Formats: sequence, structure tokens, C-alpha cells
Amino acid sequence: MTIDVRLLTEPFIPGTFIGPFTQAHPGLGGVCTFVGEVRGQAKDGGRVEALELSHYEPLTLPGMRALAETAALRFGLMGLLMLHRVGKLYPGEPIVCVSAAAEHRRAAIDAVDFAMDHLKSDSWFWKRELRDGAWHWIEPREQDHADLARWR
Amino acid sequence: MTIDVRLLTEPFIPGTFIGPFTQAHPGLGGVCTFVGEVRGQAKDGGRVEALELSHYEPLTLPGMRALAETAALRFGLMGLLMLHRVGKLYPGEPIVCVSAAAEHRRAAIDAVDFAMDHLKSDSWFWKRELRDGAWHWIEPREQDHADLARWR
Amino acid sequence: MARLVFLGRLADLAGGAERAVAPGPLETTLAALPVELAVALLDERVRIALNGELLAEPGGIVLAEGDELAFLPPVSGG
Amino acid sequence: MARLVFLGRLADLAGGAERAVAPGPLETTLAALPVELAVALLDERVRIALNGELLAEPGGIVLAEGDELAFLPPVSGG
Repeated sequence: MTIDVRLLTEPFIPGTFIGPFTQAHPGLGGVCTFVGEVRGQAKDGGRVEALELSHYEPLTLPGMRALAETAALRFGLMGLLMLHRVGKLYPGEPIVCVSAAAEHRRAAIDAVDFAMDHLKSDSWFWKRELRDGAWHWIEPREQDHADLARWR
Repeated sequence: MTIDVRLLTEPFIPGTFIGPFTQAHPGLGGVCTFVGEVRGQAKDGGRVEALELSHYEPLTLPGMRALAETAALRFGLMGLLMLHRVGKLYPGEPIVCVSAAAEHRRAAIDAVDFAMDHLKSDSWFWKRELRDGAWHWIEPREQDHADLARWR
Repeated sequence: MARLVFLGRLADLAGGAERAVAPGPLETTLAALPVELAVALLDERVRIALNGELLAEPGGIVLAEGDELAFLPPVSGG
Repeated sequence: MARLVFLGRLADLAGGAERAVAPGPLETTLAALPVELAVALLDERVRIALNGELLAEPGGIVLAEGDELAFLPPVSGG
């Protein structure tokens, strides 16, 4: 079972990671992949000019690794790929990519669902949006708690 | 909202479809993709030398299109890509690819889950495996009914 | 002539994916087939499609010139 | 010297992502900060990590030479 977790500081093309990841797991039954992109539309309908993600090195990557290991064990994966951008991003750029390889499709799909809920709500990232020339911090949402509660 | 449904008679590389599909939906929040591959291991543990999928032209593709439209409406998708191989396949080859683009991740992930359950259990495909030099038809599984019942 | 189309394992039983038959009532056509095949075609889990349209009720079919009648056993699943 | 690290909106309040402080009890360090910042750092939703390890109980911290103490407000979510 292989786990590949990375923080990326530059724009990336998910396919360049997913192709080799899939190739590395002969015998798999299925691969589920989620790619999230920066949306140009803010929650209040305004236009997002940029998004900046900050993290705390000593916690963020170890936290992602622990999450990846938990997901891999819980769903009996053959492999898990977890990529997250940090730094300044622009609308349309990939911000997160999670790919799970498993013998059966349900494990792969559920693992991606689980990993995304936890990455989004329970990982050490702080985000702010540039709107109308000013930076605005993004607060936690009520929905995040509901998302996590699904897995308890 | 765009729907792209195809039966493919030759081996395909999912990335060559998913890349353009993603590009075609600016403003999306996330894309979830499932790719299923032919497994070399049979359910009884034996080795699968090849898999042959037959279909019935007048029903199979229209059925997939109807499924794609149902999923796109149910989950409010921006786009849905649904590819399925027919003909003779070998272990490691992609057999199915479903990719859903949506504003929010839950819709994309759930749509793929829904589409895969229905494609696997409720679509007009007949499969037989070549094991030890002899072809064996694959029967419906009890699990298939349970998979579909999740969505009722 | 009309055509019968056999999907999945029914094609094995029929010795081919298709068979040309004379137009007329389906009962007459089936009566002329090998018994084992006719019984398999009439299995209640086998769906029937006439010219690409699934039939809700398979009784009373009369094949016309050029008709295609497909016999669809349960699909293979996941 | 020791270092305080401020994440998220706390960095805005602190006027920077880091601040060098003299070793000693954290209470003393906080007392020397602007009141608004000190209050924000002590918000019960702010987690504290000493040298990369989350602390379960933030009371009684004494900063040693070279220590890094990070203040982590709630993460941004989905």
C-alpha cells in the first residue's frame, strides 16, 4: 500500500500525477479521483480575484499524512495520492487532488469522499480571498461540521 | 450542462477525455472521476485472461444517455462524461470512466457513485471471462441490488 | 424474414447471436426452436425488445417482415 | 530568544507572521503584547503548538531559548 502526500507551491496538472499513480498499482479494480479548483465566484456572489492558502509546516503535512493513512486503512486501499496547493492561487487553478486506488469501486469512492471532508474541514489550512482589491479571511462553515459528522 | 456518453470499441486512456472535459467547464468547483479497470483476478481467485463485453446497440447507448441525464439533473451537475468499453478487454485496461463536474464537491462525488452503481447493475451489458481457456458468463450479484437500493 | 437476436448466454444456447425466422406469431416461431432454447427464451427474467423497444408484456407478439426481436437475459452486474 | 508564530487572521492582528520574544513565562510575554492581540490569542478556539506539537492544555507555558510557539485559529473549512 502506497501513500503519496504533497504540499505544492506551484500550479500543477492533476493528470501528470494521476497517470503514474494509476500505473503504479497493477491489479486495481478502480481509481476514484477528486480535483477541486479555485472558483471565481465568492459565496456572496462577488468575484474572487485570487485565493491565498497559508499553512503551518510542522503540522500541516504530518496532519495530511495521518489523514491519508487513516483513510487507506479504513477503506483498505491499494494506494492514496493526496496533493494540496499552498500559496497564491487564481480562479480555475487546481487546489486539491485526492486519488484512491482500490480493488473495488465503493472503497475508492468512499475513501475520496472521506479524505475530502477531512481535508476541507479538519486540516491546517487558512484561506483568504482577494475581492474588490481587499483580502478577506474565510471562516469555518456550519456545513463542515455536518460533513465530518457523517464519518463518526 | 453538457453530457458526453460513448461506447468505445478500442482501448482508451482516460486522461485524454478527462482533461478536455474539465477544460470545457470553467467555473467548476470540483471534478470527480472514477475509472474502472479489468481485474486479472477472478472472484473465485483464478486468473482472468480476458473479458468480453457484449451490448445491444438499440438499448445500451440510449440507456446510458438516460442514466447520465438522470444523474446530471439529480445532482445539479455542470457536466457528465460517461465512457464504457465493449468488445474484448485484457487485465489492466480501463473498462469504464465516469467524470462529473459540479460547483460543489459533494454533488460531483455523489453523482459518480450513483452513475457507477447504475452502470454496473442496471445497464445493458453482458460480460464473460476467459479463464483456463474457457469462457464463463458473469451472473448478476446480490450486492448489485443492495447498491441500487441505496438510491431509492 | 424477421430476426431473433440473442444476448449474453442465450447466444451460446442458440448457437449464434442472431437467427432469421419467418414472419408470424411468436408462438409458432418458438415451437420450431430446440426445446432447451425455447424454454430459456421464455424464462421470466428474460426481457424482450421489439425493434429496440422493451416490451412490458411479451404475450401476443406477431413478427412482421423486417422485425427484430431481441431476448435480453439479466445483465452481468458489477 | 523564542518565537511566536501567528496563523491566519492572527497574523494580520499581530502585524506579521512571527514575533521574536524573550524566553520566560508565556503570561509575561502576552502581557507585553497589544491588548487586542493578547485577547485574540487567548480565544478558546485558538489552538497552541509548542515546537510543532499541539498542546492539550495551554496553561503554565514557559518559553525556553529557541522555542517556537504557534497560535492556530480555526481553519477555513470547505
